[in-house]
Amino acid sequence: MTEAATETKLPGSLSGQGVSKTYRQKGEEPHTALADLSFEFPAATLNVVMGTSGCGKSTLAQMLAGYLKPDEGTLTIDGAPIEGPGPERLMVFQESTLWPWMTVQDNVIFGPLSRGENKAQAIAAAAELLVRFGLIEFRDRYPAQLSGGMMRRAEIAQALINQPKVMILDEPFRGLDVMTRELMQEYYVRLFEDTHLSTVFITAELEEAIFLADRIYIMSDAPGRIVKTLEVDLPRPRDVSCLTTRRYAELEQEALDALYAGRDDMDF
Amino acid sequence: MSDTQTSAPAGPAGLAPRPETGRLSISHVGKVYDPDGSAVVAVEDFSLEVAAGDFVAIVGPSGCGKSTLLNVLAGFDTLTSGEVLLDGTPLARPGLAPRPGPDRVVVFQHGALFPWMTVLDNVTYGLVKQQKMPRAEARRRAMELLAASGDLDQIAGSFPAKLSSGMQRRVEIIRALINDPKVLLLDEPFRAMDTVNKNTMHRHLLELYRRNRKTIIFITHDLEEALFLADRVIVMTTRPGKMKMDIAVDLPRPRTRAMMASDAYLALREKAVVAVSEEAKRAFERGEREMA
Amino acid sequence: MTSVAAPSARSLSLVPSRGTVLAGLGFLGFVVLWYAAVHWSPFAAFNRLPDPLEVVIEWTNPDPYYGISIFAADYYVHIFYSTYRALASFFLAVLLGVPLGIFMGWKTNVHAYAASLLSLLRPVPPLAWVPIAILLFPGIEPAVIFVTFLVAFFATTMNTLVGVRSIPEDYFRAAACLGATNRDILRDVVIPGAMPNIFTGLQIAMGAAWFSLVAGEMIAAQYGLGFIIWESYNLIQYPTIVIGMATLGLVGYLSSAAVRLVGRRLMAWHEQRLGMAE
Amino acid sequence: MENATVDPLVPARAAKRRSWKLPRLDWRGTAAVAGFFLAWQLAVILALPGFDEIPGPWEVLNTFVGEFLFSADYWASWAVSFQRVFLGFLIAQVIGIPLGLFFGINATLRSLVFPVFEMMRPIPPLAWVPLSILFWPTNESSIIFITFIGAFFIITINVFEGVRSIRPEHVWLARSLGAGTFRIFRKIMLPAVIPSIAVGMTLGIAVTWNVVIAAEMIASDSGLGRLTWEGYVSSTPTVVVVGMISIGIAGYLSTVIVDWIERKMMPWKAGR
Repeated sequence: MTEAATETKLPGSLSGQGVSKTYRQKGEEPHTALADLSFEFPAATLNVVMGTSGCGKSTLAQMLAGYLKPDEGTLTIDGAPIEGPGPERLMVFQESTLWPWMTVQDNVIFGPLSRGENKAQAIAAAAELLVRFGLIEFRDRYPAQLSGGMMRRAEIAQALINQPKVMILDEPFRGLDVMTRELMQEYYVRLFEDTHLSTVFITAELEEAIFLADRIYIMSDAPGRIVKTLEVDLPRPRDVSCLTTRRYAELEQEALDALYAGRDDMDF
Repeated sequence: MSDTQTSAPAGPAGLAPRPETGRLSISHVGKVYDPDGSAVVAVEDFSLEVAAGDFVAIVGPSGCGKSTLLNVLAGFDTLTSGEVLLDGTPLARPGLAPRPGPDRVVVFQHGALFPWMTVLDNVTYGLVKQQKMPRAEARRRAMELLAASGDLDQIAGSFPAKLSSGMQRRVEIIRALINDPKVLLLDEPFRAMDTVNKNTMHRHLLELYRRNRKTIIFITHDLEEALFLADRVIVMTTRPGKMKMDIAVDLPRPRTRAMMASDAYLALREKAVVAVSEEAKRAFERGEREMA
Repeated sequence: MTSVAAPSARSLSLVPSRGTVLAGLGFLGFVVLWYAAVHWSPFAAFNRLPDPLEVVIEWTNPDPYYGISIFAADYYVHIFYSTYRALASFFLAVLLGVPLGIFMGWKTNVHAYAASLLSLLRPVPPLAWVPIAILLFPGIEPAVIFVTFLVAFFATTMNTLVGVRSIPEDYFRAAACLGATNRDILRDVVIPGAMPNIFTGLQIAMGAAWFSLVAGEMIAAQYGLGFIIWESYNLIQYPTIVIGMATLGLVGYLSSAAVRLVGRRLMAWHEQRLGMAE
Repeated sequence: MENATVDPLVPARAAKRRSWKLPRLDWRGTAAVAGFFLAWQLAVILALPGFDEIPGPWEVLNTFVGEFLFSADYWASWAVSFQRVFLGFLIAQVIGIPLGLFFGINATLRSLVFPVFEMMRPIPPLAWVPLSILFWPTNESSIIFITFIGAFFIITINVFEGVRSIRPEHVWLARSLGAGTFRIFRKIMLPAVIPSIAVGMTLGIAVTWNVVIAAEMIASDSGLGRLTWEGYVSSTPTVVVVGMISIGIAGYLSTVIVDWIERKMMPWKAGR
């Protein structure tokens, strides 16, 4: 992988120093999601952040997307500090966030139109993406008429039309049924291998993490810190057969050891 | 084709001896939904002999009839053809109206702890309803079981909504086991769980199985989970659901995580993964809907 | 006014601490505006209205000019009549509506018979029943209570039915697995499971009861807050109109709050679930 | 779902939803309705207690066809009642929806005005009748004010609820894509609130019919409510029953009209 060489040229490297965040709510004790978290997500890499629910991974995702400010620490994209939401860092949430009252096409062209781009050009760009994602016949349909997998693909198209530097996906395939989930994983791996779009993929599923990742960052329970970084050197292009290789089993064990480090009830 | 020799009565160290009850013999079971209408064949000519105390996993894509089988065994649904015997007595037959009962308790996929009852009331519900023992003794027995499984007795007084999904699952399994059922039916119980919780649940289920051994029928779509937990893995074809493969898992018990990287385990997986993904592809081509 | 969807009668206790000051300002502004409109505005319409000062003085007057104040016995007689009628019809609606709703949800043939009958009667606005009720029932009191009951009954039945139907199938199966008989399932699954929706229905029913009670009292009664409001208008005792309205609002709010409180007490489990969800 | 599309690439999940809509009138339903009319007729024939003055269904039908179906006055009272309902209802929407939106968006306005609004909400609409007659110049306008009150509180509180339950992600995403505040309000917040407006309208129209009937009985000389009340006063109970049934049908028709408006407002819901 000539990842180091491409890193300086390709945009979308993310980093964080000493990031911490504590949620304070009236009537409840404060909950520290992140404490002194530092990380480097290189560009043009499929970075997978993994941890149990409640370890602060969604908090990290929202901070990278600019929806949440850290209490302390700094977050940067290609060296520049992250101030707030912006089209260069787009996020796909756990639940579909297509606007139900807009057709698929209106959903996709909302970004370009918001930034004053020419409508005809935006529609053309959207059409091209929808063809590639197999959604072109559903262009005038409403999200309620799409299947789970189709909604996710429409959301990825909605983001890609804005040529973001980084895609942030927060457990995007969690709500899908088993088969749709596996197909969407393959789908995103193909997309990444074609575009090398810098990606931060959040998940709680180890199999999904290993199948997708160039690199896995395993987070401890809250307050989340990265306890292990795992280089996934499975060959690309990835397909289902790599799940039955010995290397996969070894990576799985290594990841499980890190996930269970310090957990007493996992002594078997 | 399927080698139907019954698994050797292994009695590895630490595993409780085989119970006398819980022998299931499923012969030529068939289930057709809406026979005169769309006549959907969910299960076709399915036969399986389960020795008392065996842990059998049934794996297959959606629409392979695994939930239908469970519903028939649990008594939620009738049979169209074939017969099921439990310790020799007929359990389900086309004429015989099914009757759910505490001898075959189900742990449901989306969880079915009564939200309006405390953990303790949930666990003692079965014993109290069947008047098997006075309430006080039922409570004592429940607290014992809860304490033994990761000291859940501390949350005996709280409502299920306050528990994590993992804890709710463990309570639900205890609620089933406390009735001393002949067969425990698990319907994809760990499906929505993340890796860490899933592995914790595997450990607890194996621990409960080791301590009070019951016949277990474990439904799942996750082959790896099936191979890791069960003595036998039945791979189903997609609709109509038939037995495609019957794999004997002779990994020693108690099962440890390290075994998942062992050659024996990888060989077993190699054998099964092809069968399962073939069925998954066929199910997907037919646009098989995931039965919610 | 039988609504099954979003409970409109649910009042929001949303007084953020910072906002208490603003809320105070809001009330002050309202009173000042009201006073100014009555006394200094050019519109005759406003001048005819009683001003807030008049109302408060009359309301708290040990010897009220028009006989109604917090010190006058009559005031409490009227409150008693209205509250008695509202509660009588409310409890009647609960006694009939909840069981009917549960059996409609639990037994399909009960539903088949009752559902179409209810959908036949439901569109008729309950207050249209007032004249018929007076003919049907001997005397005013039962007629007013009947109309108020009708409103509350529809709200309770419909919401209980929705409650029973919202219970996931697995709970019934789990109970059957654990050896519960049909009667056990009714007591241990159907009723507790439907409880949250039942209480939504009860809150709407209470609001609806007060809503239709006023009409009944204004049209046909000799006692009650509705009667007072209408009577004070006829006798040109305008401040008492506002006293009657304010009292009605207060008592209506308190009774709904009481229903909510009972609901929260009975369903400790549900509250936690809501707490977890938010 | 009308056409829940099956994605050729990925099978959709078949949601097995228990439909709790009231079932079509199957035979048991029609039997119950027939039974109701039969019981009514019997009660009248046997002159059971209370029923001595009540006309039977057959008699009501005859009187209706005979005296009302073709009488201009009858249909005039329909027109009067409908006009009062829809005028009051419309004004309530025009004022209530923006107010609900402001409550949702502007925190200071909410803290200032909402408590006063909440104080007045529990007051039953009909309690406003005396003040309304006192305040408004004409009888007509005073009744329209009452129907306005009936629908106003409901639509405002529902719109306010709607704004509060907008998913933050819907707004965040728009901001990420570079949309300005006004565009977010117009393209995201407003459409997101439409379903709550629909609920507020459905509840509101039911209340306004109730209110107009009572207001007409108390303080008007025209309208279906008046017609029904005069039937009582002139002890012609048949007229009372005709009035009631007409009000029932009018009420039902208005809900049909409101449903139609809602479907137009929410094309994306049509697929549901």
